[in-house]
Amino acid sequence: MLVAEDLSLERGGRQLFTGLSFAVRPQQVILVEGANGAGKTSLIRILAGLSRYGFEGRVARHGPMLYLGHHSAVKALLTPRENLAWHVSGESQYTDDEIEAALSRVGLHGYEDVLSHTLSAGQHRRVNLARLYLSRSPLWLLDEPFTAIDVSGVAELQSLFAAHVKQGGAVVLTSHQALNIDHQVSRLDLSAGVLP
Amino acid sequence: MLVAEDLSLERGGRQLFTGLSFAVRPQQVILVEGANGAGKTSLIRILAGLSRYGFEGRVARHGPMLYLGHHSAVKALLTPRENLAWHVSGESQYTDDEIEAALSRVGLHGYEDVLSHTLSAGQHRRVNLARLYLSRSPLWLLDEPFTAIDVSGVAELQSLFAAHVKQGGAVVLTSHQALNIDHQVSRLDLSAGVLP
Amino acid sequence: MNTPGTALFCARLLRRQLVLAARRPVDIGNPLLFFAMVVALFPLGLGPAPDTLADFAPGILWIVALLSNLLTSDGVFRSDFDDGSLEQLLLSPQPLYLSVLAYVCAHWLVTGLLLALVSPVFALMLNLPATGIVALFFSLLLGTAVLSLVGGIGAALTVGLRRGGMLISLLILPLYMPVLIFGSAAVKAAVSGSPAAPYLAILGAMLSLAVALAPIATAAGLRISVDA
Amino acid sequence: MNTPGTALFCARLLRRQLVLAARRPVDIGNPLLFFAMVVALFPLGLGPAPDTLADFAPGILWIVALLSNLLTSDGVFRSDFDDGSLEQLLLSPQPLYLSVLAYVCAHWLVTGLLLALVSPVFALMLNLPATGIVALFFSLLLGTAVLSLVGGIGAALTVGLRRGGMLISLLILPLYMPVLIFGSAAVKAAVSGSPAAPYLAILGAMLSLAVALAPIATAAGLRISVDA
Amino acid sequence: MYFDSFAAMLSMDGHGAYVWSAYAITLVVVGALLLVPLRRQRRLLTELSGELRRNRGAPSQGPSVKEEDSHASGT
Amino acid sequence: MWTFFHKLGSPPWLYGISGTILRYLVPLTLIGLAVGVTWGLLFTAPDFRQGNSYRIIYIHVPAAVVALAGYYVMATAGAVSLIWKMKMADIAMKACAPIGAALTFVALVTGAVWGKPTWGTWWVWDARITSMLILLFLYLGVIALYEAYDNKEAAAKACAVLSLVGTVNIPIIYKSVDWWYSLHQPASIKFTGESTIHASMLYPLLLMIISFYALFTCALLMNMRGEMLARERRTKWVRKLAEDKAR
Ligand code: HEM
Ligand SMILES: Nc1ncnc2c1ncn2[C@@H]1O[C@H](COP(=O)(O)OP(=O)(O)OP(=O)(O)O)[C@@H](O)[C@H]1O
Ligand SMILES: Nc1ncnc2c1ncn2[C@@H]1O[C@H](COP(=O)(O)OP(=O)(O)OP(=O)(O)O)[C@@H](O)[C@H]1O
Ligand SMILES: [Mg+2]
Ligand SMILES: [Mg+2]
Repeated sequence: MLVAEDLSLERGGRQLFTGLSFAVRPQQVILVEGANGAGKTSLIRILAGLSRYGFEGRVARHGPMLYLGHHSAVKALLTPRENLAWHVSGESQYTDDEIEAALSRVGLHGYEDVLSHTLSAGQHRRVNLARLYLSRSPLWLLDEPFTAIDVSGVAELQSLFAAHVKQGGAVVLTSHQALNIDHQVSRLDLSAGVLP
Repeated sequence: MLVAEDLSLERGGRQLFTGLSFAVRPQQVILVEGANGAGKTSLIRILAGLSRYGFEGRVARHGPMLYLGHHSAVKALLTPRENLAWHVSGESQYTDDEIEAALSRVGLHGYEDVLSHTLSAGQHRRVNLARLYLSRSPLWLLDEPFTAIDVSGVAELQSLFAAHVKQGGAVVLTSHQALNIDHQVSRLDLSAGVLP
Repeated sequence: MNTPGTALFCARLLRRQLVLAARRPVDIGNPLLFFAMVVALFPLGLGPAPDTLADFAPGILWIVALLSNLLTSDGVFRSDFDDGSLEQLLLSPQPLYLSVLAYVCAHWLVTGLLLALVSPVFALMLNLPATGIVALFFSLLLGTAVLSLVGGIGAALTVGLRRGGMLISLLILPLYMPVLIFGSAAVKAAVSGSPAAPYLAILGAMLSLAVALAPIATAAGLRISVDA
Repeated sequence: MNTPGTALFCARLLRRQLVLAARRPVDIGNPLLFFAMVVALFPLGLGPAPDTLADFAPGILWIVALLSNLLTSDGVFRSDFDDGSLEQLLLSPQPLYLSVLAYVCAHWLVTGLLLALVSPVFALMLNLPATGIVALFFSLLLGTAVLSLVGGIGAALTVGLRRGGMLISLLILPLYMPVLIFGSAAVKAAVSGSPAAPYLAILGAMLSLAVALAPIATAAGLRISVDA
Repeated sequence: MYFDSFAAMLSMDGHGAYVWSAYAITLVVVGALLLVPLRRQRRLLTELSGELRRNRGAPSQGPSVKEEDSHASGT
Repeated sequence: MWTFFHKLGSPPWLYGISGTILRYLVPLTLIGLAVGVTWGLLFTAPDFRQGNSYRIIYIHVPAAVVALAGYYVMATAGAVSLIWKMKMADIAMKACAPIGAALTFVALVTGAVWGKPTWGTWWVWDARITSMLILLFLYLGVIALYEAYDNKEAAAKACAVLSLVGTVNIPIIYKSVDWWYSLHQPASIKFTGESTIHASMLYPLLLMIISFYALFTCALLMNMRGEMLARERRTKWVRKLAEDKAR
């Protein structure tokens, strides 16, 4: 689904990674690990095609992909329902019921129609994560998806990842929390980072 | 150090908490718990005195306090050194060495003089957390201090909290991660939130 | 996977932008009020003598319309950049050219079109002769569309800069100038009794050129901004 | 615990703001360039007859200075609000009145003062008679300080708004108008040979009033904005 | 009565259009000034009484978040 | 005295008493307006210089006078709300703004409509007219600021600050504009002087001014009642009202 060849990145005079080659295949969960500043976010953005300059190597992607980054892409003045409908509208057609169901899945039942800026930090991110329940993209690139999410939310998301890969999808994610997925997890360690 | 009496808060038609009374005394670690949207952030802001309208009850604070919220208060165009120096300047006088030492403690050694917007998400937050190493305020109010911090960073912070309370300080914090502090932790559960 | 039709997607984008604008009625009303207040500044600064004001009215109205457009252009992509929506737009399988057009179109609807609609009132306040008002309306209608398109380029190029701020004005003001010249010339011509049509035709030609080219530049600018 | 002296704290705040401004030279240069370009727009929009331009030069220069100030006022507290620095300022044990004064002072140094310094150049471009230039300089020096102080109130009241948009211009333009009137009157008086001092004295009086009262309103506005 | 005829009253020596339009605009604005708050108040009370009636049907008087449906399990 | 102040701060009491007041004041106002308008329009002689167009005075002047006074009412309420943190003052302040804006608008529009036959132009940059326009902007600013805040309590505080700042500025604006106008000779435009007004024109005018003040009071109370209900919708007394209505 995605092949990265010989990726090297230098940022601010430090070599974050060199000669990084790997492939993402169906049914894989890849956890990108590393201390703060190791280059996880930079790597994910390169894989997603958002960074196109300043690194060496090649990335080849096949098929559609879903990327969720540090920013939640949730507009404060739209309701969760409108936000989600807009997010998925570029990709495919969904009925109103499907959208409502996805919002319920992330625990926003009853919050569908308030303006998003009244939501708490975690609820805000959940609006964005609801896309995962609707996505038909096989490849997911997720940068710290568990940020601000409470314990039960993290568990739900992990079982969603397991279900997704079992259906032939693949997930590349970064996280500082331990994964507890009912599926084999490959680890990609970027070490280094801020701490010696 | 802080006494909260009969706090009630209604937000968006939901009662987040009612009749909440508690006191924060020296040597206490209070973990405010609750699902996403339970009202943790709202509570902490009320305790800090940042929210002054829209709630009922009284909060009395004695002595200085340090509040770190969701926003990192780190200016992108200042270096970590300048940021930290500015943050602590309202409170007390520190030498340059003390500031450098604090930055080292949070793993930013070597990053003291780059502009903060080149830092990674976790490093960014660490600039702010470095205040804790300099603070002489006995009472700390921390809203999700572990966001974006890597595993070893979380461990470091927790031992800092333990040291602080052992010296007679107090910490009120929210977190979705398990605390693993070498000290007794009182829990304040705000339950409810998004889940029934 | 069947991606929805591009036309549908653009219609949705347009609607989203308009909904966002409607949720901030202040934002819609503001260019108008800004227009009104800056128009009021001129008599205060220049002196209230009615005849000189009337002489300058075409120029003043056009300059203020241009400033009003300039100030709002900055925000076209700003909030979408800040909250990550723009990244998502770039990754979506829809042609960026048309999405950009939808953004610009929404911007024009809530600034240029409204400005053109209310301009007669302000024209009266500055004693613009009645013969000039129709020309003013149409020149603003066409001209502000060009301004919005060009402003989009500036907005796209500066949105990723850590506080580009007013840099946009530096970038796009020179591009605005031809529009200003022909726009105010159209009104002046109408006031003095000669036909305004040739000038309007030139504005129309500029508009077609801008519709064809500006979104390409804007799209390129957005890709660069998101990358940086 | 010994909190550092308030004077020291304000000096630091001022230095921080200036360092931040210096790290974005674009932001410093921009009001000037905006000034230059809008001054250049006027001959284009109004027609270049030199004598009428000279007649209107005082008004035009003052209007542009005012707009330039207006545009930058919006940002005085914006980034500090967005990244949480403002919360921290409110919680710090220092008097907010003086902190606000430091913010406004920094803003004035990088906009008003600079504008006043470069204004003679633009005055020459608009054929302002040499006799008016000294009055222009001093009226800008005093007047922009009032504008910065008043602009701070608007900035504080709107900084927390998700739907603020250009609201600030609506709030503070009416308050700017007296300054515009006396500022341009001072220059006109000087050009026509009468003494500009009475007008400058009035501007000075406005400045003292603004220094005394505006920071109070600004501080109250900031507390409200952080709360909302 | 100053005017001799209805027509004279309407035309007011050629100033009728101005005078009457000024009065008409004022009438509209003043009418809105009184009617808008009145309608708002009525609507609020109606809304509230509806809400109360609905709540009387449902015994629970808890926080006004809708009850979870059985299919909607939270995250 | 103190208890009265206390009562004034209590929504149920104010709601009740304002209902009683309105029951009498609204009909009185409407009668006053109707009598004044008929008198002014039909039963006075035309002005010897302006002819019949002067009849606009019966709405123009009252609107202008009350619009100006309204700003001071608003600012006073704002000051009370900031100093004594009285919720009712918040509500009163918020309620003043749309009324003041509407009356300012009426003064401007009727003035413009009047200007066309008398001066031959819709608009001149006269001191009084310009400062009236600025007054409209000040009102609109307060309304827009209130609408822009989500937290209405914070919105009211912010508006209070703004309207207080505006009070300092209204005299300054008026003085400066007045003074600015006197620099340039006006293009043969003059207001009809106050003193020239004939008694037969004065009485209906006075009646209209009084009626407009009453109108302002009515609209103010009605707006406040609506706002009170909206803010206190969860309290017992509002629920009781709603229940009475449901029956
Ligand atoms: C848009 C244009 C106009 C505006 C904004 C305006 C505004 C005002 C204002 C603010 C007042 C003062 C009330 C007070 O001082 O207490 C006033 C009074 C008055 N206006 Fe106008 N006016 C306008 C046009 C006109 C015109 C065209 C006429 C008639 C030729 C006129 C005749 C008067 C008269 C007779 C008074 C009362 C005089 C007095 O009390 O000193 N106005 N107007
Ligand atoms: N524009 C830039 N200029 C210079 N250095 C940069 C720039 N952007 C990022 N860096 C550096 O690249 C490194 C990696 O950043 P990145 O955001 O990829 O880290 P990360 O692994 O995601 O860390 P975190 O766990 O904190 O999110 C950091 O050390 C940072 O200082
Ligand atoms: N301005 C507002 N208007 C209406 N409701 C609000 C507003 N601000 C917050 N809320 C509501 O208050 C609740 C609590 O928010 P808060 O941010 O305190 O939650 P939290 O416990 O910190 O959650 P998280 O774990 O996600 O950070 C949320 O349900 C939110 O919808
Ligand atoms: Mg990262
Ligand atoms: Mg929170």
